[in-house]
Amino acid sequence: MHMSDDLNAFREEARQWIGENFPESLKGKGIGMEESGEDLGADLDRWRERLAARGWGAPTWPVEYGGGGLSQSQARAINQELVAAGAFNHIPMITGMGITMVGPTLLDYGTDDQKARHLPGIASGEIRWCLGLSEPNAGSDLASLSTKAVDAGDHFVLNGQKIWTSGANISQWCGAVVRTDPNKPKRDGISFVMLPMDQEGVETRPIRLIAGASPFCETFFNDAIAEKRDLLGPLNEGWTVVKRLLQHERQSQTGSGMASSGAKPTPIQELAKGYVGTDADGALADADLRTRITRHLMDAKAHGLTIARITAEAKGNVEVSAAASILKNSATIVAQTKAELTLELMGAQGLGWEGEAFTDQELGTVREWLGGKAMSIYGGSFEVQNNIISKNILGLPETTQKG
Amino acid sequence: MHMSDDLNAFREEARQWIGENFPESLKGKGIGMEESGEDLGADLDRWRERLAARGWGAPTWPVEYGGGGLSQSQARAINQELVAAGAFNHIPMITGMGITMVGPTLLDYGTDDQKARHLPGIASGEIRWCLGLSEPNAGSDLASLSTKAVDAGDHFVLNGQKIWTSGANISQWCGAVVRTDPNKPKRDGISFVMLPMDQEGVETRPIRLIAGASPFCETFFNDAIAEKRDLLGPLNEGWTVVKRLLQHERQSQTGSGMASSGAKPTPIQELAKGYVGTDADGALADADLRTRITRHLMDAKAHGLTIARITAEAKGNVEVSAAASILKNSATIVAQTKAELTLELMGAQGLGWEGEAFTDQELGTVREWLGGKAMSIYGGSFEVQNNIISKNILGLPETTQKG
Amino acid sequence: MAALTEEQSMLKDQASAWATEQAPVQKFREMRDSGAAEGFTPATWESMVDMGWTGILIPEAYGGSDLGYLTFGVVLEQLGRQLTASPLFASALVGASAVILGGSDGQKQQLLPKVVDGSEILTLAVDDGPRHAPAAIAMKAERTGDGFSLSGTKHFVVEGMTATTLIVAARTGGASGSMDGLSLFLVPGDAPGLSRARLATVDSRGYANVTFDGVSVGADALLGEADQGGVLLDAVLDRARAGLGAEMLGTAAQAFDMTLEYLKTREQFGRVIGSFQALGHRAAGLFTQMELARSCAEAALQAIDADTDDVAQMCSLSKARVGDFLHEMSNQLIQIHGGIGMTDEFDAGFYLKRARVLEALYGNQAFHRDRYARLLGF
Amino acid sequence: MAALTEEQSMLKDQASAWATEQAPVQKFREMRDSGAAEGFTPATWESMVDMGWTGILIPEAYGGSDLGYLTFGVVLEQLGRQLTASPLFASALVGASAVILGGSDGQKQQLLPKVVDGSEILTLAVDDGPRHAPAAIAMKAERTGDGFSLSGTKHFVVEGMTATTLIVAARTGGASGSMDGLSLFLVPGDAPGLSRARLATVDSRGYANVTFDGVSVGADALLGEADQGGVLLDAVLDRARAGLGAEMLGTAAQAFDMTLEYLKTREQFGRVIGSFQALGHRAAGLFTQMELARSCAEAALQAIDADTDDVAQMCSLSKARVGDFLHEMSNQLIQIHGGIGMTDEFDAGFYLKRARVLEALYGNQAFHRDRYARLLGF
Repeated sequence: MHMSDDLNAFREEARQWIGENFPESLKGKGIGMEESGEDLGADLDRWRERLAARGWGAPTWPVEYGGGGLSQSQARAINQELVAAGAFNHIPMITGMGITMVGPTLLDYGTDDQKARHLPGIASGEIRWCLGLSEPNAGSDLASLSTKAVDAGDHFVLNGQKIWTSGANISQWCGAVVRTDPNKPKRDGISFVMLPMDQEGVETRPIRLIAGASPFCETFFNDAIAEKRDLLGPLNEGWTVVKRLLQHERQSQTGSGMASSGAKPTPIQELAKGYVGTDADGALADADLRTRITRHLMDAKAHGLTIARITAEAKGNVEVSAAASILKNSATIVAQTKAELTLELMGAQGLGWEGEAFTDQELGTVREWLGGKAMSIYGGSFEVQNNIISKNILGLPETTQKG
Repeated sequence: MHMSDDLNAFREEARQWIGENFPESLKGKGIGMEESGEDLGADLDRWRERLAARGWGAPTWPVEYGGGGLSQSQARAINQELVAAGAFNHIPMITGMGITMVGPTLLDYGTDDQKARHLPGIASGEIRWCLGLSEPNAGSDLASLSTKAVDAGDHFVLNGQKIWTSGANISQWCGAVVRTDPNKPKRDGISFVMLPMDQEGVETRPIRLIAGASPFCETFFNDAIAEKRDLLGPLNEGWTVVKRLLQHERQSQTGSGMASSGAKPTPIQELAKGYVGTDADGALADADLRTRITRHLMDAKAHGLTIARITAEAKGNVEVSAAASILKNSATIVAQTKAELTLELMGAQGLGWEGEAFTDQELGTVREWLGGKAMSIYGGSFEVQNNIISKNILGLPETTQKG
Repeated sequence: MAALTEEQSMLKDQASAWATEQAPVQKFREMRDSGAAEGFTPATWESMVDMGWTGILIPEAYGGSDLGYLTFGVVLEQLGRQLTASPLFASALVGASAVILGGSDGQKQQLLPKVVDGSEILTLAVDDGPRHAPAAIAMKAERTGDGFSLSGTKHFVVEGMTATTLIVAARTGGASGSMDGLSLFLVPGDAPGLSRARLATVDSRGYANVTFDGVSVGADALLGEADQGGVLLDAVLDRARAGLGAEMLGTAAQAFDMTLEYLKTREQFGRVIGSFQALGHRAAGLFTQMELARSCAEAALQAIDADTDDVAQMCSLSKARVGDFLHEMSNQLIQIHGGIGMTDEFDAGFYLKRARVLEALYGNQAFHRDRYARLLGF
Repeated sequence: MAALTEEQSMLKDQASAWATEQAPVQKFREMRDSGAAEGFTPATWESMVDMGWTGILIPEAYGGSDLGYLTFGVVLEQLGRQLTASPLFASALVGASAVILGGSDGQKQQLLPKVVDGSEILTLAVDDGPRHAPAAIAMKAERTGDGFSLSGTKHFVVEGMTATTLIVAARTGGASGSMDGLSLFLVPGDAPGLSRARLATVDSRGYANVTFDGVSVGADALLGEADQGGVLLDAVLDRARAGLGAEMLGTAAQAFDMTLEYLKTREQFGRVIGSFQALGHRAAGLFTQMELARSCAEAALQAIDADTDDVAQMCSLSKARVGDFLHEMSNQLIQIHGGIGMTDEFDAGFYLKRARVLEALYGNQAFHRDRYARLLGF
């Protein structure tokens, strides 16, 4: 009761602060609005500065590193109030992997020096981070990576290729997993280093995806340099760091994340009524589609309720939860099904690539549908999550290893 | 063209013979009619004798062994004419595994002596056969069986337990797979023997299933005797015989089998209209169910068309086809889905176990639903068929063996 | 589980221990084999009464403990795990809800204490035909001088053989197809003109078709207002559905646990079968579905307790979503156990048979998907 | 494949070799990258004309080879495998079918030889809105003194940018919602008042919304009888759907082959990924679905050739069943290829994008399930 009263007071305070500080011009907008043609850059930046000053870009991080020093419950309250006000916290988006993955892992494994040097820039939304994890021949099997880092006194020299480095071409820093001892078996001999992207030995090449231009890059290290003081965790024990990173990644993909957009999408059933029409009883005219939309809405509701339930059971402490694999797969199904159903209900209008004949919403649906196919691939594929559930939660034997 | 004319003439001949010989009293009946209370035993037996005399109990077997000496196309024509006349060929049913599995395998691997002694009794419907394959601890993994057969001069002495021996309690003969050399690896050291059931060393115990009484038994061999002249195939090479038996079994479960009943079931959509009602447009009142029934009917039609297509492609020679695993799984889905849908459309009337409150059709639906769950288990489970498709048809690596 | 109160946690442990030790599925098997027409073991039922579970929903003024629906669900889930058969659900949840929500103080005073002490077994008699369709009720309650005369047959009445008072939905106005014009009546089980025909069902419990042949009841038999019973009926049915959601969740969770255990111990091809990836992934998928289903089941119960305005939606969500999981899980229970799962000697068949009855009761998945869509306005 | 005639087998081999060598998916990529508004490469189309594929359905009297729909399907399947883009389907199957089934001898004489030699590109303009619903056509063809005046917009007209003659479905009687009162008209692509708006679609082919602003046509533009066009339209659409079934099968079969190849070669965790049972079983399931889909696709074409009385059922079966398989297969193509499948550099995206267009054309799976049920009377 006491806790809850405190939380309500905090919520009231948050609501008031948002009301006073969130620029009216940004209301109902979200990330991606850069494309709308309106120039909201100055207001966006002002909003970022205010969020950062308050420590609400990373509300649960310690105050000394630019965070808000708040509890998970308080952070959720902020999010809910942002959504309610048509506002958003865009710092997680503009720092790439900074807020969602690098920061939490630095908090877990970083030295005081590393935290002090790296966290404030992330929390304020000024330094964007990318991650160099996957390699062309090591997809789900991350541990078979071959990018090498050779000891050169006070720094390492990196050579190799990374892929799917999201935002590599616009990031200032990169966290990379590299092989520091080629003689040890796969998961040993791996280390995690951090390096600036603005150096001669680093080259990035954007990847064009099926949905068009993408934030993803191939990243090439040719004698790239990472300082030894930017080695995260012990030498040759980088696998532990990577595992934690991936847990944070899963967590960020469970659909329980932060409010990154103030836009309220039209519910799919309303969209469907518009395109498909209704019968005399008000039911969607396409009964077959109606059933599938209903199933989808039930799945979505069940997913949302599960996030709420797991949060309640964990009494607010769900930063790294065993349920993340479940929620990640469930979130993927919900999102991918929604995209397929939206495409279907739009009929021919859901098949546009560009041009005046299609509305922005229609074109956006198609791009989202295509882009969303990656949800079951990245951050540990649907199959890898099932391996994790099977082994780590259910206690069944490992099935990916030989024998 | 020429072939087809011949076939049409044969079909005409078959139609006429059926018209003249099939007892009117049996029209529209089928196996299981014993339970209807009518005493049709004498007519049934007369019809069996006539079928047998004509060689049509096993139409494709050689005439010298009691068969009809006919082609697959002719056999299919007979079946189609039986169905058209509301008639049936019940010899495959009353000989247990005789017509569908034992006979074909004897034709493939038997000595002349074995064929002459065993086939005619099967073809005439007088000798019923069961098969002793599965054991309690060797389900899908048949090769790990442990029933032993020890050489005792002119015969073997069998000890061990078989399970799922269908009709063992009413069969005269049994084909059993046994271990004749315990020192060889799993699939080696296995032999296939045939033995009479009416002997002291054989004991059977019927198994009660979830659908109630069943034809299945546990069968115990305690110093049971099998003559050496009834060893089918070479000693210790019984695995080859078993593989062939299982192929014949799959084939018999593809839904392309013989006409065993002259009863024409009510189409599920008509049944559904009766229980569920229709709307003003004549569409089933439960739109959700209607979609699922439609999907099922499409699956069933696709299954039937696939049997026809594969038959046409093989120009009639499909006795042991690589497609059997596909058809077995497809037949299973069609049958199990139909049972679930029928149960559902009947509402509370589809939940009866016995008694006056439910019609015979309703009670039959429930028993069929329960019994049909075995379709995806016996004769190589759904999963085993997928292993076979994956390995034998698609050429993917083995996944059941270690490493 | 939701974040349970200490009281709920204790009750859960009590119910789990009692069901596992005193009323396990073996007891149900014995009852089935005995062919008992009532469909439950009287001693089992008496124990439940003794433990006070019949009073969980009932206000303290009428002798209950007024702990709410989530608490009742906690108990039902444990009973669902062991397939424990009893009139607890029909009487202390469905019937009691009807009286609590619609009854006059006199009716409450008359019935609720007896529900608590087990001397009354209530049940709801709702459908005129084999498929759940409350709006389609055509059975008439004709007004007579001093009351009503009921004629018609109610199908698949839960605990229909043993109920001492039936809550009967009949039409006093309006036309079949509408929830308007319905009324609910309290009818004593021994009323002249009332007859019961036992239904021997696949789940071996106590159901009856109950026929009313001009059964006369007084004006005081009316539960709530005449012609306004549709809203009350809907509310009662939703509470029933939320209860079934909890029971179904328990039944499915037990089926999952049995299957997981088998995956870990049964060997084929020299390995435990759970090490085959196709089965491991299937188990992972089922576990994911179970977690999602649990959230729906609990949310429906919580919505009732909190009296939110989305109770109807949440109850349809629970019935449909848990129903889908139970359907699939009961099939996989058999499939993964293989031949042994097909034998009557093993318990899997009981779970499969019970599953289909639970799915059908008070609206199957298709019914609730349709209702959910209508509630969302499309 | 069905048991093909020698002629069909030869044509299959010819089409397969030509598509793989002369018009592979790489050609399609180049066409897409060039942004060609017509949505195909003219040289590719000319080759098809030279090979005589435009005449497969056309009677010998009008310069064709009259080989039938199964034969046409054999070719379309091979083109579907390589995503070969051309007006072959719209003109030589859909348009030609309309003229063959409904045209007067004069109309046939005028159009069919030009379809064969490629100087005419026909297409069907059917839907008034973005979803396929022929009965819902509201566009009017008003009778004028000597003919008709057409006004309205037809959506998503296949090869709408290049068609030289459009077969337009419009209402001369009856009301929207009924197939009665429809008529089909032959409208020249350069008729005054006709305008085309290019649709830049996800599959990069040539579609247009075509607007008719009081387009006048003579009485001789009527294809078949006035007001009776519904039956003709249905028959033409069914032929189109059967053709799409064959093309979709080819597209899905190629996606399957690419996936199977990847399963056999891609290594993860020290093994080829096809040795993971979950993927092996998924491949087995997809193969099973492919075999079933193939049977439906071929049966629809054969039913048309044999003029059986279940043509409509079989065509809806084919469109729905092959559509379902293509839908799932195109998703699995991406999923199993993982990251590489998401890149534009790899071809998987082309198959996925084309799949959704093929599914939607002339009725998606839901449309055809509903139609199949209606045809079966429920």
